[in-house]
Parts: sequence; structure tokens; C-alpha cells
Amino acid sequence: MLQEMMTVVAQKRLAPKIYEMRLTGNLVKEMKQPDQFLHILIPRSDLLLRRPISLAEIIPEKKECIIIYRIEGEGTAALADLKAGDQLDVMGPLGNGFQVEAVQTGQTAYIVGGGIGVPPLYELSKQLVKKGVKVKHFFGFASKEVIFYEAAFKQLGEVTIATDDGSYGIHGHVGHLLDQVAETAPDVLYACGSKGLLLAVESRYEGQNAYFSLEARMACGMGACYACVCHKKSDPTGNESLKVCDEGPVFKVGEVVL
Amino acid sequence: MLQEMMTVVAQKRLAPKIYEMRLTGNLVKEMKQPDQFLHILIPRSDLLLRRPISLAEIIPEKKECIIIYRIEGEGTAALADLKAGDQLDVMGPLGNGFQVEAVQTGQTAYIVGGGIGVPPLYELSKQLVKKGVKVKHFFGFASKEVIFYEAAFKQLGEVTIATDDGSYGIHGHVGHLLDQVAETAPDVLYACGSKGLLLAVESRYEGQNAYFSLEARMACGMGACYACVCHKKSDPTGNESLKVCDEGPVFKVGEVVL
Amino acid sequence: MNRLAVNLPGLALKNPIMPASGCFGFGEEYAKYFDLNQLGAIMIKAATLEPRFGNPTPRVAETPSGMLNAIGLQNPGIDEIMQVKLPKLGAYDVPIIANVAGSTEADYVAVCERISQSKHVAAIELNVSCPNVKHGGIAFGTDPDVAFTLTEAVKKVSKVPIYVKLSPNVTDIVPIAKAVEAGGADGITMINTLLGMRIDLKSRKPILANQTGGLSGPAIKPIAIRLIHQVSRAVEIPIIGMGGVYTVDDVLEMYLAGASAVAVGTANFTDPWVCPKLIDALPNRMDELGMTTLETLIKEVKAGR
Amino acid sequence: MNRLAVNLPGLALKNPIMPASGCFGFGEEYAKYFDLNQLGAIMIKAATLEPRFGNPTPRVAETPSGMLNAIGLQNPGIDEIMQVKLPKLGAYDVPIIANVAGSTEADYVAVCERISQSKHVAAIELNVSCPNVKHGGIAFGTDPDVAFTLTEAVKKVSKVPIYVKLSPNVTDIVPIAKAVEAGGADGITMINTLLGMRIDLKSRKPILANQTGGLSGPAIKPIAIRLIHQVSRAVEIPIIGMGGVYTVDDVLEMYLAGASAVAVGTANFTDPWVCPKLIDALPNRMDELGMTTLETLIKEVKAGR
Ligand SMILES: Cc1cc2nc3c(=O)[nH]c(=O)nc-3n(C[C@H](O)[C@H](O)[C@H](O)COP(=O)(O)OP(=O)(O)OC[C@H]3O[C@@H](n4cnc5c(N)ncnc54)[C@H](O)[C@@H]3O)c2cc1C
Ligand SMILES: Cc1cc2nc3c(=O)[nH]c(=O)nc-3n(C[C@H](O)[C@H](O)[C@H](O)COP(=O)(O)OP(=O)(O)OC[C@H]3O[C@@H](n4cnc5c(N)ncnc54)[C@H](O)[C@@H]3O)c2cc1C
Ligand SMILES: Cc1cc2nc3c(=O)[nH]c(=O)nc-3n(C[C@H](O)[C@H](O)[C@H](O)COP(=O)(O)O)c2cc1C
Ligand SMILES: Cc1cc2nc3c(=O)[nH]c(=O)nc-3n(C[C@H](O)[C@H](O)[C@H](O)COP(=O)(O)O)c2cc1C
Ligand code: FES
Ligand code: FES
Repeated sequence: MLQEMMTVVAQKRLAPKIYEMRLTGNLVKEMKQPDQFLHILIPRSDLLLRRPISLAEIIPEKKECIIIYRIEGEGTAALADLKAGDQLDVMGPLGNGFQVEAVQTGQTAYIVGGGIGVPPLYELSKQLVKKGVKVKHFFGFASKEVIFYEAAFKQLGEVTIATDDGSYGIHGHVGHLLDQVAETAPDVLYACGSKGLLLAVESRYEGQNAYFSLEARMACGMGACYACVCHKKSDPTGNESLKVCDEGPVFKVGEVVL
Repeated sequence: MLQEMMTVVAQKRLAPKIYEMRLTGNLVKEMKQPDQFLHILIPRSDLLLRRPISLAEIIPEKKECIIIYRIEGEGTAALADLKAGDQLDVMGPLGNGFQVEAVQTGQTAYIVGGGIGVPPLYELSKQLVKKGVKVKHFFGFASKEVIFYEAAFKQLGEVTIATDDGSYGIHGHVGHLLDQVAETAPDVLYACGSKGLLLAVESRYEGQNAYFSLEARMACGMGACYACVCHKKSDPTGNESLKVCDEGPVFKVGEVVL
Repeated sequence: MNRLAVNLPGLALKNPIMPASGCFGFGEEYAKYFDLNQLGAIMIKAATLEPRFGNPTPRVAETPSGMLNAIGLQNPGIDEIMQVKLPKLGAYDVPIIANVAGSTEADYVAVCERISQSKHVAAIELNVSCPNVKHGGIAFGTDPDVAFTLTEAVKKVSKVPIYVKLSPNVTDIVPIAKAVEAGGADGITMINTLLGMRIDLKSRKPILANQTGGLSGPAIKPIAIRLIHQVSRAVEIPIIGMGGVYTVDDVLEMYLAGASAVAVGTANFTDPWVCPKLIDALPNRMDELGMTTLETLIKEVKAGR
Repeated sequence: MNRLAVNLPGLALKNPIMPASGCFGFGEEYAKYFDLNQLGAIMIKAATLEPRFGNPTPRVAETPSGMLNAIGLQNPGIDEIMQVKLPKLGAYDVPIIANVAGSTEADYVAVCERISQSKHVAAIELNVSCPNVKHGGIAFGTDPDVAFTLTEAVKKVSKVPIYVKLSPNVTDIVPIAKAVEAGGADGITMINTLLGMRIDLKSRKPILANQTGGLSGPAIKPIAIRLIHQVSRAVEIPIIGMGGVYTVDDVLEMYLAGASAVAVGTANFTDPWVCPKLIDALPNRMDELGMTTLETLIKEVKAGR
């Protein structure tokens, strides 16, 4: 099963424009890997394209999953209008997410996120901790106001936060944070966030055991339309491509051209 | 006030595909005349044009009104999905409805309706009876199955029904009914229904004190776009027109070309 | 300073929002809904030399995020428009743009000459793009040479600036835009509707009595944006943009494409108050997007080309 | 008797529904979602002589009831398509229609000649209407003479029937349709996308890296219906209709306009199961509308012209 009318269990505003939605349905059984995404049909008949939103948490015992999203445009605004009991047409889980296999029990993982790239890192961190991996979180946010899930991440491991405006934690972006705080090379690094964040990660960790998650405008979400491609770094012809939706969204740092 | 987010109080299926919707709002204060219509924005963002639906009953003391509609296409189907408590964007009341002033206390009115043309005749009949006019109803329906409000009309006056398939009442259409049952010329006649019904009425009552209500595909509903025009019978040039939305929907029989 | 003010040939607009021709009648009906003085301008229904009943009904049909119309230029003719309709609009302090249609060059010239003499008319919109009548001018809007000649001819007789309304139903709009500019047009309005059809499944016939009709509404907005973007790079004269505008974001997207003012058609039918609402909402949205005045925005867009 | 069966040149279709080119890749991905044997046919992604990466990203944007795409004919080139992609599709009992694009007549001829030799290809769709690449063939689809010459040239080398895919971005489609018929085309597929644009309000730049893109989806359906209606009256060869088909009513509206089969593009992105769903739903809806078989319907529509 790859599509279902899931039911909204609860919806909560976490910060200005940022919402947490809890969904239930049989599709939850299929959800395994952190940073796989749901391809969500917005309940507005003039909006044809589904919206990709990452899984923030999978709770198989309750047949529930959580997504966290920020209102960016009409689609996410319509999602924020939904109430408990409403139905939502969901395809998924789609994509290749973060592989917890990339690190061993007892090793240390750096988890690097920025803004609305942070949500999928929660399920990742949970799975790593469960595996016995030591996790350290390095997060960048625009300001104190839009920080979410700090307490939840603290339960899993150390959390260091930077804000662009200095209103909380270290003043600056995640790059600064990594330079100042992340003294040693980690056993593995996972990152998700803006292009700036991914570039900062790439410049520091290319060639290492490091993975990041990309965003792309999508249509099909399942590999058929070639909307979401990126160039392969290793390809001299420039003709080969990787598709973010089904070959990603997670790639090894250095595998693709940002 | 000419537009309001009205609230659905209740929705009831009267017959296959035929629904009664009860709405409440301040707009009810403006509703006076039978067969004025509401111009309803369908709560589906890909449908831009409002739908004209006649008032079937005005209940000022409860700040409520009733509309009765048949599912014809996407818009009316979406209306049928609404539940008590839902909001509906309503413009109106619009148009020139039936004038109860066309008949005097103590006189007799024939009320002629067919199928989904019957609803506005209910408010008309109520107002006539209140005025002390004797009402006789002549209704045509496709079959027994889709008859509605018979008991309610019977409370107001005599009801004679014809069905196309003979499954109830007289076998045939309203024209037959008028020929067979309506022996004498009434003091006034009001009609609403399909084009066939209107033609039947025209052929029998043109030049008399008779009025009918027209349908037309509309855009603005308030006289500006000229979508809903019909020709004037009295105009030899063929250039003059009457607009169903604001000069109608009710015209004197013989005033317009059907 | 009024940050919404825009100055175009013949049109000192207090704000850039105006109802599009054919979607607002001659204003009388909407005057019952709001004070017309709020509007930047009004584009009135097409005027022809003789009265026209227009096409048979049904004249409108619905399509996904759009509508088809085949009104067929119904209007009471220039005499009644000059004597009755325009004087009524004269009561408002709003520039009136008269939409002129015809089936021959002589028609256009005659109507433009007379209507431009009305003290209530600030500018003319030359409708060479109506897809709904056999000789409704669309031939004038699809051939650059014909468009040039017509523009030149009406410019000679008109006492007010001429805005030529372009059709999107062409392989390449740029030569046509350049031709009307060369013919002396003071501005361009665009886009008129795209030719479309809907067929009823039960009757198996087109829903519109005229068979085809003009497609308008949000469905065509991306086509309008593309065409305005193209034309604004090819000509110097200003563009009044239209096609599917429903929201304040749509208005500003038209500006970013290259428009200097914006007309609103179909949206009036969904919400008769849409024009005053857009005017009210513009300043806030401009603040959010760091846009100071519309005149500045126009300059910035031009500089960014 | 199979009431959904339709016979077209080279295509014995068990039902009339096929995914449109570019919206279904080479079928592999959708094969994970349903059994491709259910489909009437499959129109595969455009093939060019050389591998193409296509346009930079973003390549898609959303519009009201539509979308823009500027994929730019990304494909692995004819060699890999012949050696890898087509054999995989050969596993299914579904006619494959190969979409061919190029920037010169020689390109088209070379690709058509080779791909028509594949035993997995039942027909070729000649894409002379891609609006998204500088030399993507649209010039071949907007000039009747060029369209005629190209059609004639590929007909000479092709072992399978040729369907020419027409562009809606033209002033008059009829001469082009007649030209390809005269050039020997076995059928027409229509419509390709309309050229559109969206601009981002924050960056003030077009959302698509390619600036413009092709508009598809329900928004364009009334334009497709109008064009199919026009062309079906002007030529004798059959038309495969497309443009905004989402529902079984849309499929039948295409038939009433004059189509003989129907392709589904954008709808696959909203619902990957849309094609099998449409196939399932057709018989019931045909019953309701008193339509016995599609072959009869095609004849009735033709007779009613
Ligand atoms: C794999 C993946 C996972 C994501 N996970 C999350 C998440 O967990 N939480 C979250 O808030 N956001 C996430 N996003 C971004 C999210 O998809 C967009 O913010 C959302 O689609 C915007 O939709 P809209 O209708 O509100 O905006 P609009 O701008 O109105 O959308 C218009 C179109 O553009 C697309 N679009 C706009 N912005 C983006 C974007 N940044 N990325 C991809 N498509 C975009 C939309 O999908 C839609 O097709 C993810 C994106 C990807 C690709
Ligand atoms: C003055 C007036 C009063 C009416 N009162 C009632 C009533 O009380 N009860 C009732 O059931 N129906 C009434 N109708 C008819 C009703 O408006 C249509 O059935 C309804 O608009 C169909 O909408 P749809 O979306 O379901 O159908 P669709 O076919 O999907 O509608 C597409 C478009 O066509 C228009 N349209 C389709 N059929 C009609 C029609 N018969 N008349 C006008 N426009 C149409 C729609 O408004 C819409 O713009 C009235 C019509 C008019 C003009
Ligand atoms: C019902 C209707 C009538 C119209 N009549 C005219 C007209 O008389 N003259 C004209 O130039 N354009 C006419 N148009 C076109 C509009 O002015 C406008 O160019 C077009 O609808 C696109 O804008 P929109 O999408 O905002 O409606 C008409 C449009 C509609 C919907
Ligand atoms: C993402 C995308 C890619 C497309 N690629 C091609 C292509 O490679 N070749 C082609 O002829 N048409 C291509 N098209 C056009 C479609 O085949 C179809 O003609 C058009 O989208 C209209 O149909 P629709 O509204 O059902 O999508 C593409 C359309 C889309 C949306
Ligand atoms: S979104 Fe279609 S291939 Fe990735
Ligand atoms: S519906 Fe617009 S004038 Fe009647």
C-alpha cells in the first residue's frame, strides 16, 4: 500500500507559522526510515501537485506518525486549517532517507539541522539513540521565536543552537557552530536544512562519512517526471542525474552538485 | 448588506438527489420576496462562478431561510456535502421575484410548478395564503420518487400532481394537468419550471395576469455581465434585452421570448 | 505621497486597480455595492457603432479555475453610451477607459473619434482581440500590419490616448506589440481571453450557443504573465496587465512581469468587492515584500530586465 | 465484444487510455504501482539522438488548476532507450508510442528511423511542439510548410505509423494539421502544453530556472477541447486527445470534441492510479450517457459534424 486517506489525530502550533500534525492510518506500517517523506495532496481542488513533507516521528505502536511543517504558501496554509478527524490523501513513504546503518553502536553521530530542516532529524536521532549511538545536535534557527523540539532533542543528546539574530544560543549560522563547537570529526554526520547549511556542511565534511538531505520542487514524487534532478559530481558529461525524490532525498556529501 | 458567510443549520435529503438546506444569518432580514435567489459561492476553490438558487422559504423570526436544490453537477454536489455548522458565502437576495401584489385578497391564484422549479413556489404560496388569497397548486414531477413538499403545500391549498411516468397522480405533464383540471381562468397565475412547462403556460395564458420565472446561466448575478439576457417580445429590432438576474427572474408571460 | 499612484498616458491613477472591460458593465450595478470613487479607473463594456444584442444564450460556462464567455459585445451602441451611460459615470472622480470594438477599420475610426470627444473618457482601449464575434476585431489583433494600420488610423482621430488590447491567441505576440507601438499606441492592455470550448455530455453539443468562448480567470494567469513578460521587454509603452487576477499577490506578480497597472475581470463575479479589497490590501503586502511605491517598483522591474 | 476497444493506425487499443509523454517516464516507476498491462498504450518520454540532461532546476511550478514544467526533454538518448528502456517495456502487452524530439530535420529523421526498428515500438509521436528547449522542435510545429516537409521526411524512413503532436501556441492550428496530414501523418496527438510563466514575489525572478514552461492540467482543458474540435473537422486522420484530463467525463468530452483516444498527463502526478481508475470507470459512465461502444461513439460524433 502506497496511498491512503489518513486521518488527522491532532494539530498543534509549535511556533509562528510552524505546525505539528499527527496522522493515523495503515500507511504507518510502511514507515521505517528517517527522512522518508509523505507526498500529501492538499485538500483544495485547484492545487494539483502533492507536497513533500518529511516524517518527523514514526510511532508504530499507535499507528501514528508526525509531520512538522512551516506555512510557506497556499498548500501548507491549507494544511494548517485541518482539524482532528479530517482526512488527508497521503502517498508514501517515499524516497531514500537517512541510513542508520552508516554508523555503529557506541560511535558518535553529529546531527546538523537548520530551521524547517530539523523535523526529520528527530526520528533519525531517536533511531540512532535506540541503536546505542551517541548523538550531538547542532541546530540553526532564525531566532528564538521559531525554535521547536529543543527539549525533545535534549532527551536524546546534547543540543547546541545558533540563531541568526543572536536571540538564543550562539549568534550566527550553523557553519559557525560547527567551527566553534564541533571540535573533532564525528564517526558520521547527518544534515538537513537550507542550501546555505548544506554548502557549509559540504565545505567541511566532503569525503567523510557524511550525508545530507536535499529539497527540490517535485511533481510525481516517485521518479517518473524528472522534475527534481540534480547533477552527479562524478559525471564529467553533465548528462547524468540523480532524482531527489526516489534516489534521494538523502545523498552522501559530495555525491551531488548542490 | 448583500453578502454574508451564512451558517448551515441543517441539511436533509428530500428525494434522490434533492436536498433541503436551512441557512441562518443576518442576510435573512433582507429576504422578502418569493423567488428572489441566493447567489452561492461553492466552497471549492476551482469553481469560480456562484450558483443561483431560489429561496424556498423565509423564516424571519428564526433568522433562517430554506433552499431546495437538486444535484446537477459539481457545484450542487459540493453543496450536498455540507454539514450543520459549515459556512457558506452567500450573496443576495437578488432579482425580482413573484409579486404578491398582482392579486387581491379573496381572489384565486394558480401556482404551477415542475420538478426543481417547485421550491420557490412554497414561499410564494405561503405569502399568498397569508394575504388571504386562495391558492391552487398544479405540479409536474418526473416520477413519484422525486416528489417533495406535497404535504406542506396541501396545508396551504389544493394540490394536483402529474407525473411523466404516471407513477403518481395524473399521467402526463403540467400542460395536460392545466387542460384537464384547471377549468376556469384564474385571477393570477404564477409558474416556475422547465422550458417545456413555461411554453405550456405561455401558450395558454399569454396576455392574462400570469407570471413565470426563468432560468439562465449566470456569471455576476447582479446585472453587469450580460450573460443571462433574453429577447423582449415587444422589440422589433431584436437588439433590446432583459436580464434574468436583475430584471427577472420573474417576467409577465409574453414579455420575453422563451 | 500616495504609494499606490501610477501615472500613465492620459491616466493619473490614484491606485492601479481597475475593473476589466465587459466584467463591470457601465458601472451602475457595482455602484450599488461600493463607492466607485475607490477605483483606480474603470474599463467600460465594449462600444460599437450600432446597438448589438450579442450572441444567443447560453453565453457563459464554467471551467476549472476559469470560465468561458461569449457575450458577443452586447452594447446599446455609441449614441446611448455617449448620452446616457457616460454622463452617469461622470459623477465619479475616476478615469474612464472606453473599450472600442468594430468589424471594419471605418467602424473603429468612427467610434474612436466620437467617443474620444466625451469629456468623461480619459483613454480608449482598442479591442482588437475579441474572440467571440465573427468580425469582432480579432483579425486586427493577429496580423502586425493590420494592427499597425488600424492603430495609426485611430490615433489620427482620437483626442485621448489609445491603449491597444492584445490577444493571447497568436503564435508570436511580439511583432504585434511592436506594430501597435510603431502605429502610435500610447499603451497596451493584455491579455484578452483565450479561445476555448466546453461540450455538454448529455446533449453532446457545446455548452455555449456560440460554440466557442473566451477563457478567463486564474487558469490563464500563467499565460498572461508570460505574455506580459515578453511584451514588456519588446516595447517602451506601458502595459495594463490582466488575466486571472484574484489576489494581491497576483497584482504584484503582474508588476514583476512588467505591467504598470492591473485590471480585474472574472474575479468581480466571484466577489463584487474584489477591487476595493485589493486596493486596501496592497500597502500591507508591499510592506512585507519591501516595495515602497508602485512607481519605484515599475522602475526596479525595468532596470532588472 | 470489448466496448472500450479502439483501432487506430498501428494501434489496436484494448482501451483508449494512455499516459502522455513525459508524465510516465519509461513506465518503470509506475509499474511498481499497478500492472501496466491494464493500459491502452504508453507514450514514453521524449527520445533524442544524444543523451540530454535537460533544463536546470526548478523545473516545475504550480498554477491554478494547472502546472508549469520545463523539464527540457531530459532523456538518456536513443542508444540507451533502445537497449535498456524499450526491452523492459517489451515485457508488457501494451503498444508503446515513442515520442521523438530533435532540433534539426536530420535529428528527427535519424531518431525516427532507428526507433521505428525496435520491435517494441508500435507508433511514433513526433514532438514538434515542445515549448521548453530552444531548438526543441516548436519551430517545426508552428509553420505549416516546415511541418509538412518534416512529416514527409520521417514518413519515408519510419517503419511504424507517425502521429504528429501539435502545439496550441499558434494563431491558427488548422493549416498545420492539414499540412501534417498532407505530409502523410497517420494521426495527430494534441495538445502539447501552452507557454506560461510564474514569478516569485520574494526573489522577483521566474520560479522556473528556464523562465518559461509549459502549462498543463485542467486549466487548459477548454483550450484542448476547442482545438480538437477545430482540427477534427479539418482532417480525416484520427486524433489522440489530451490536455487536462482528470475524470471520466473529461475523457468523454474529448471524444465528443473529436478525439479517438485519450492521453493523460498531469493527472498521474496527482494520482498515480488515475489511468487504471479511468479505464474502470468508463463503462458505467458510458451506460449512463447511452454510449454503447467507443467505436460507435467515434462514428456518431463524426456523423454529427
Ligand atoms: C523531500 C522534502 C521534504 C520536505 N520536508 C518538509 C518538512 O518536513 N517540513 C516543511 O515544512 N517543509 C518540508 N519540505 C518543503 C515543503 O515541501 C514545502 O515547503 C511545501 O511544498 C510548500 O508548499 P506550499 O503550498 O505551502 O508553498 P507554495 O509556494 O504555494 O507551493 C507551490 C509549489 O511549489 C512547491 N514548493 C514550494 N517550496 C518548496 C520547497 N521548499 N521544497 C519543495 N517544493 C516546494 C510546492 O510543493 C508546490 O508544488 C520538504 C521538501 C522536500 C522536497
Ligand atoms: C434564478 C435561478 C434560480 C434557481 N433556483 C434553483 C433552485 O431553487 N433549486 C435548484 O435545484 N436549482 C435552481 N436553479 C438552477 C441551479 O442554479 C443549477 O442547477 C446549478 O447552478 C447547477 O450547478 P452545478 O454546479 O451543480 O452544475 P454544473 O453543470 O456543474 O454547473 C456549471 C455552471 O453552469 C451553471 N448552470 C448549470 N445548470 C444551470 C441551470 N439550470 N440554471 C442556471 N445555471 C446553471 C452553474 O451555475 C455553473 O455556473 C436556479 C437557477 C436560476 C437561474
Ligand atoms: C463576461 C466577460 C465579458 C468580457 N467582455 C469584454 C469586452 O467587451 N471587451 C474586452 O475587451 N474584453 C472583454 N472581456 C475580457 C476581459 O476584459 C479580460 O481581458 C479577460 O477576461 C481576462 O481577465 P480576467 O481573467 O481577470 O477575467 C470579457 C471577459 C468576460 C469574462
Ligand atoms: C512534466 C511534463 C513533462 C512533459 N514532457 C513531454 C515530452 O517529453 N514530450 C511531449 O511531447 N510532451 C511532454 N509533455 C506534455 C504532455 O505530454 C501533454 O501533452 C500535456 O501535459 C497536456 O496534457 P495534461 O494536461 O494531461 O498534462 C510533458 C508534460 C509534463 C507535465
Ligand atoms: S518528482 Fe518526479 S522524478 Fe522526482
Ligand atoms: S448574470 Fe450577469 S447580467 Fe445577469
